[in-house]
Amino acid sequence: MHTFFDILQILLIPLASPLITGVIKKLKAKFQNRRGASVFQPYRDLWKLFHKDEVISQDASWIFRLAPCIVFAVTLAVGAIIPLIDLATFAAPAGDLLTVIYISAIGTFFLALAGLDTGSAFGGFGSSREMTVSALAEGGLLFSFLVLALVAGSANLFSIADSILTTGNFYLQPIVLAGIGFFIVLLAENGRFPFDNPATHLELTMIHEAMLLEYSGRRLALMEWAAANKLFVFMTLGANLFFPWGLMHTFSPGALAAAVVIFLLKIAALCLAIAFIESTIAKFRFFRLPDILFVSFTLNIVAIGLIK
Amino acid sequence: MTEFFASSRGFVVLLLLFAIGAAGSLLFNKNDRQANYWSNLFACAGSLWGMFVAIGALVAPEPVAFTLGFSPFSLLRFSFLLDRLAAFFLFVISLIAFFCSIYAIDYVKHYYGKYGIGTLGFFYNIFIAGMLLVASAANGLFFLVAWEIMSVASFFLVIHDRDEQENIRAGLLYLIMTHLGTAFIIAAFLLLYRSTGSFDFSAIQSGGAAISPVVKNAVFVLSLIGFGTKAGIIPLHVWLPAAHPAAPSHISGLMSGVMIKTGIYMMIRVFLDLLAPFPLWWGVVLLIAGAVSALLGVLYALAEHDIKKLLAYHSIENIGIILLGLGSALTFLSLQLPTLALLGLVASLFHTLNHATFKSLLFLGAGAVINQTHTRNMEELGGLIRLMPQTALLFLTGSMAISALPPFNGFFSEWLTFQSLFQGIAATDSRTIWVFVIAAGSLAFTGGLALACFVKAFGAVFLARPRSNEAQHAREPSFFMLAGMWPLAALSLLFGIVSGYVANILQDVAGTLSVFQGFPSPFLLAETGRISAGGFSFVSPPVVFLLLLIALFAVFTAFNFLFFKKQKTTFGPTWDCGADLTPRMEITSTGFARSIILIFKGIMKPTMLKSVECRDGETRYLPKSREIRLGISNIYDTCLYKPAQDLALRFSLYARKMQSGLINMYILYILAALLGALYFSL
Amino acid sequence: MIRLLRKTVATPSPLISIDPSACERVDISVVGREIEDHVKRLFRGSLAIRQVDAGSDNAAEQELVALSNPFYDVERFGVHFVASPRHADMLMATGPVARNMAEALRRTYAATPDPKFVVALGDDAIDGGIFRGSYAVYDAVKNVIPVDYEIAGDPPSPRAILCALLKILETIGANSLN
Amino acid sequence: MEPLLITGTLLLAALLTLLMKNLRAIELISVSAAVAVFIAALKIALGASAPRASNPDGFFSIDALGAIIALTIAVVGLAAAVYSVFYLRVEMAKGIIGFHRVRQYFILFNLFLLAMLFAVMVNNPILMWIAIESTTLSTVFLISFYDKPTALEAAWKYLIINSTGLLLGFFGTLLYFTPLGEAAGQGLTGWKTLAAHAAHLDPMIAKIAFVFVLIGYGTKVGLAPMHTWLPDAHSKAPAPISALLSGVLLNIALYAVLRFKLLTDAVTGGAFTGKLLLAFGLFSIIISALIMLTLQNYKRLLAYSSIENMGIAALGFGVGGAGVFAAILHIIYHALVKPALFFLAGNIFLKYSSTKISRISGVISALPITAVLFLAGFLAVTGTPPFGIFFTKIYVLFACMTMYPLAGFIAIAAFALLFIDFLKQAMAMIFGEKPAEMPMGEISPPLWAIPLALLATVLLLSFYLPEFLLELITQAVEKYAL
Repeated sequence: MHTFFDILQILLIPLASPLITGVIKKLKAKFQNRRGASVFQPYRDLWKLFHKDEVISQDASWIFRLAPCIVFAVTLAVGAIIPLIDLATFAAPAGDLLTVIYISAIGTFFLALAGLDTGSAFGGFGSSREMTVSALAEGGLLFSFLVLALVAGSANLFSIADSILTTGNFYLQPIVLAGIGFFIVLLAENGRFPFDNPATHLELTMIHEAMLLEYSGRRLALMEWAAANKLFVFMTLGANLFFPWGLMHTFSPGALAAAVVIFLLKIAALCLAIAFIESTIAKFRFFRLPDILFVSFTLNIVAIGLIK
Repeated sequence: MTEFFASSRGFVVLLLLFAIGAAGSLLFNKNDRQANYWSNLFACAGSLWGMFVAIGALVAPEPVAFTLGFSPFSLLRFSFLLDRLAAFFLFVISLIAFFCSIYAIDYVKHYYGKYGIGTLGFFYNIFIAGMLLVASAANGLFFLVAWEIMSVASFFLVIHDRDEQENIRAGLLYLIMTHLGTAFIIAAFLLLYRSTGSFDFSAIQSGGAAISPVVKNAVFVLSLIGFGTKAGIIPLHVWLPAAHPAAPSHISGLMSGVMIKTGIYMMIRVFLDLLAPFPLWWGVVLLIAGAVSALLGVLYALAEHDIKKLLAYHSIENIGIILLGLGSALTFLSLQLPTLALLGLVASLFHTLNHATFKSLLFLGAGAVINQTHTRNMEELGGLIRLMPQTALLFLTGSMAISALPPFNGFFSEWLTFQSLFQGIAATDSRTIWVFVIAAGSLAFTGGLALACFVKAFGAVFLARPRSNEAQHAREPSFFMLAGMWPLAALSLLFGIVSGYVANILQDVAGTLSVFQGFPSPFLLAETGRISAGGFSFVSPPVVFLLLLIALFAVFTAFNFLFFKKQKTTFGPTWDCGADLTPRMEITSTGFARSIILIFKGIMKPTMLKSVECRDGETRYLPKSREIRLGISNIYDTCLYKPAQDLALRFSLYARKMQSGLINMYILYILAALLGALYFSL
Repeated sequence: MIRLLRKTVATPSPLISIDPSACERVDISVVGREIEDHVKRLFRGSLAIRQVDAGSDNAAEQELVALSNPFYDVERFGVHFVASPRHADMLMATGPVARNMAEALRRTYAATPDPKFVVALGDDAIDGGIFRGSYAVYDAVKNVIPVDYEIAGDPPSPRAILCALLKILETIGANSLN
Repeated sequence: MEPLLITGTLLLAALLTLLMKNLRAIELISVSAAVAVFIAALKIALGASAPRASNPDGFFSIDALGAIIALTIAVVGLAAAVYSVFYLRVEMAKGIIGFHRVRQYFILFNLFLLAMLFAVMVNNPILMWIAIESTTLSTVFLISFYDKPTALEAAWKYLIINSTGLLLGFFGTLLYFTPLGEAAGQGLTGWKTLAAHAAHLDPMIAKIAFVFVLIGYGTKVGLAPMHTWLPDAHSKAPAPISALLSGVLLNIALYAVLRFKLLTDAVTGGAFTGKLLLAFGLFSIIISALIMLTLQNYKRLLAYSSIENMGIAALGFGVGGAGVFAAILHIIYHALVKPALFFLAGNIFLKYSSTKISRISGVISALPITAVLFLAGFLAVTGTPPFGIFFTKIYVLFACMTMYPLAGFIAIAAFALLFIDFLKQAMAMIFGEKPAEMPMGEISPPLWAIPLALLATVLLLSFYLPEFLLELITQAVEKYAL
């Protein structure tokens, strides 16, 4: 039975992630009083891209060619070691919050290198901005997890979820503060508003997209897919660590059903939140972004102060 | 067998190897080729022997102590102590020196006929031997001798490329700073002598309880400044970014990889071994020093476009990280939490080892690039990944390791450092917690910024198109240079994968210190290669490695061999909205870091110089060239060193007024001195 | 260049002109649904368009932008505009191809991965329109890169563009069936 | 026996030189006289190291410290004699000086050596004073050797200041004779007689006497603020003379002060004299450290370095204990290193014909061996291991630390500053571009072989002290340490 869940754990993230982006797009369209594309549109986009030819810059090296695989593999790896539905999977022994953060940093590293590799001016500043944002987001990300770790007395993600689940919401305020801090980082790391516009066509304001301008065909598909994976991973982390209710402790059909339903509800709520934010505020000027990220960091510091 | 290596005879052989290497290369001074092979082969042999000595001392049940020779000075004893801590540092030094020497065989060839290889080889051997002596000395005076030998030898190595006026200035700065540091160390040892009546470490240790707190604190401050100068703690770091670029690259690798660690070694030795117990604020000071060095170090690295200066600033950053581990160890010890202190110490030792491997790798890689392109300016490099694929891969490995990306070793030591800081937040009272919060916060930002910095460094040097003519004609370095770098890269990965076992060994190393005697319950446990920090957290390096490997392998295979194989791939020019893309349009390393620098402008005080040269002088409509230089004003010079220098100069000029040239005045001085002396004596 | 020329010569009946004036009064949701069906069939549900401005007067751009507004909302049909020709299935070229833009247009074409279609949008792009004969323009997109389809109008309204797009898709479908 | 031999040899050499018309013969006479003196001094040293060998009441009486100083004089004298030969040959070849100047030089050189050795060996304070005064006289003309206005001025200052100082010293010396009473009239009054009566000295008079002696002979030692003659004299004299002045002459004056210190200590206890020596020593170190930072002349640099090193020795004798041991060793090391440096400076001067630091660059290209040796000498004199001055400095510091920690810290700071000064100046000279027209290569082998030998001796002595030397030092420490 466990094997089944293990496989499910590994496959769920990549299989479901395009749907998440589709849902967010759909919700955004609704906010704009549009019908919008189908929630399955991202699957179609990927499917189409996988069937197209590729044009690769003649200046690109193996970094550019291998980066999609690495970036995608990294999201897979991170997806495999976070609590998704089941708290008792094979993935628990791999590591802790630092492992998750730093493994996902590998993806950022190669994404940024790929942006630089072709020598395109857009890719270059895309990388520069991406690294700026992610460097500044790291403090907030780490500290929001640290708040949880301090509450739970363990830095292992499964133990954190487990501990918060079993001890109840005794530390409500710190967790909420850390949750807000984490949400800001989620937006930053995944290139959402107000940090980046995922649907922009203007090269000069791009961050994430600018690094992908050179990609085409199946490598582009892999990159887009990896980005969707990453978003899903972050949403899962947010949903399952800060609000771990519904996670399955021991297997039973009822618990599984409840776990899946509650998980989906949480994700849906997060999608709604992201879509709401993206429809109601404008993208910030680049040099205002650090302020938001420092807000995230500060919130977490306050949260630590509240615990102590 | 191991007993032989870790004995006085084994150590004498070790020193003899370097002595022969040094003497021989001086004798061969006329013949560059012979001098090169002689000095580097003996350095290799010596380092290899050094590794055996270190391993022998590591496995020895008791610390190996012996005294060699005699001296006319009663206080100076050539006494050695190879306990596990010393053995560990001996091992690190020998390991890095071994690979740097292999690298050097081919690297120094470009000095043939230009500068004497004989002197280079002479000082090189002396330098390594000096470092080994520093790590094994057990007498304060003997240590100072070794310390100065190491410093002076490295000074001569720094100024080896002596035709560049800048290198001479760098060497001057280096020796001045290192000598100032030594002055502080001497003061510290003299104070210790005053209190304990001996320069022998063992005597100081046993008399440690009798030292009054005031003296102890003074010794702490003095030796922190003294050793901190060598280690490169901000604001004592100013020599580092100057000296590293000036030195030949294998020397930079050694200096940055291991020499600055001797400062760390002595801090551990003096603070933990000789002076314990100590007040809480020592650890707090170290933590703050570490946090500041780590964060500022990486920020300055970002602002740098000289590849070796960038790496030098990263050394400062990593010293900061090591200090964070050490500082938490001290803090925990004064809070009576020895198990946590052990964790912190293991973190700092592990990071010492790791930084030595990947930083020397990076310097050697940078050396290979500079050797080919004859420039250190990253704005003139680029595109080298096609021309020097192996070097690029090696540099990438080093970059990933230093950016703490798993599964390379940098991650696991940083993980341990984080854990000890987390433990500090979790386990200490409401006042000290904030120190740990600041430390952990700065380490978190440091990690992110280091990643950004190495994206910049690797991207600017190896990716995109070459930005200068020289970069277009680079070639892969020759055999020995690669042979020196590959093992270091392999070690960076290997130390990562087996870091659980390495941490276990380091726990034994740290546990032999006297402060940890009598405390059971090791906090770190490596079962099946996993590192765990008590019940709080763990990470399993092999699992992480396998996870990443399998994920990458699966994706790669599926992508390239299973699905969608029939799509065509064509090559074309880079898309840039139809414009003619020239290498000058690529983002520069300055441009890459600009946004971060501007965000931190409150700390970094950037200076921006814009200059436009126009075709038409009057109307200034048609610019011929534009130049923007983004620099960082050196606040340490302007606020600390320059005023001090000015003060000294002013005093000097006052003093020189005394020498007025008027003989009447001179006679007056004599009479004044006479009257003054009479007045005070009667 | 040679490859391009050879391709130009080799492709039979390269150009299909569509005059969308006929479908002024059709219901766009009906057209859209049909487009959606075609896109699903021909482009696996996703049609990415890169618009190339080759010296246009921005009239056609206005109309294209209007396609994304809530009224037309082409996204719901699986059609979207992308930021790079590398991502595109279809290039929509506008304008009479100013001499300075010709090279950019060629490069855009080269940068687009196969399978790709080029649509010349608006009279300027088809034959230079009111700019025809000027020394500063090449008169038509087809003089620079191979064009597959042309959508007439000065400029075509969004509705007309949609309608024409449907026709184009139908033609592509018919061709691919053959 | 040996003292007589020395005196005779040197007198004879001076006389013969006066009569000779042949340059080679003059050179030969001087060098062989120096060799003979060296052998004699070595014998004295060996003899003095044997317990209870010397007769403390004869005309000549040499104690352990005196033997050490005599030996250093002989060694440096020999080195200087050989160096002078080759140095002056170059100068003659350049046409700067003629045969008569050379003859005059060697006459004065021998007399100078004689005066120095006599001062150390003679067993009477008055005669010692006369000998020291005559060192001044014999060197005045050596300092004004080049007949330039600046050199004459330097010689003039040297004469006036030293004579003034020594006059004060003479007054102090006479004060020590006050308790002698009857004994004063009976022949020559040796140090032993004085020591025997020292206990009867009025404490007030003893203090006044020592102050006068310290200021007086201190002028000759070069302790600040009486040091003012020293930089001028050392920088204007020919290199071998500077070497002798700096390496050994200063030691003799210090030796005189120490002998009077012993007499005073019998009355006042060691603290009084120690504090005075410490104060003047520390002040000398600080002053020289500050002034060296902005010097523009490398021979002056070396001169100030001598002031500093005398300061260290005074500091060591002042604090007593291990400091005395260190100070004696320091005198030995300094007596070898400083001449070596002056010889090397002489080589640089021969090549560049300037003593301005700003005019000198690229020595390492122009004079590779000299440059390397100069660096080594610089490291040695600033107290960098493995050279022994490092240990002596540490010992002085640690003796200081146990008694006056504050003085110790100040001294550490001053040493650091001194190192920086020296480094800065040396780097500016040795590296950089050499003047384009200047030919590469050393001038003649002996010119670098002599300093090399001296430096090698220092390095050897840093790790191995011969038995007799160790014995002498031990004896001296016993006598002078309180």
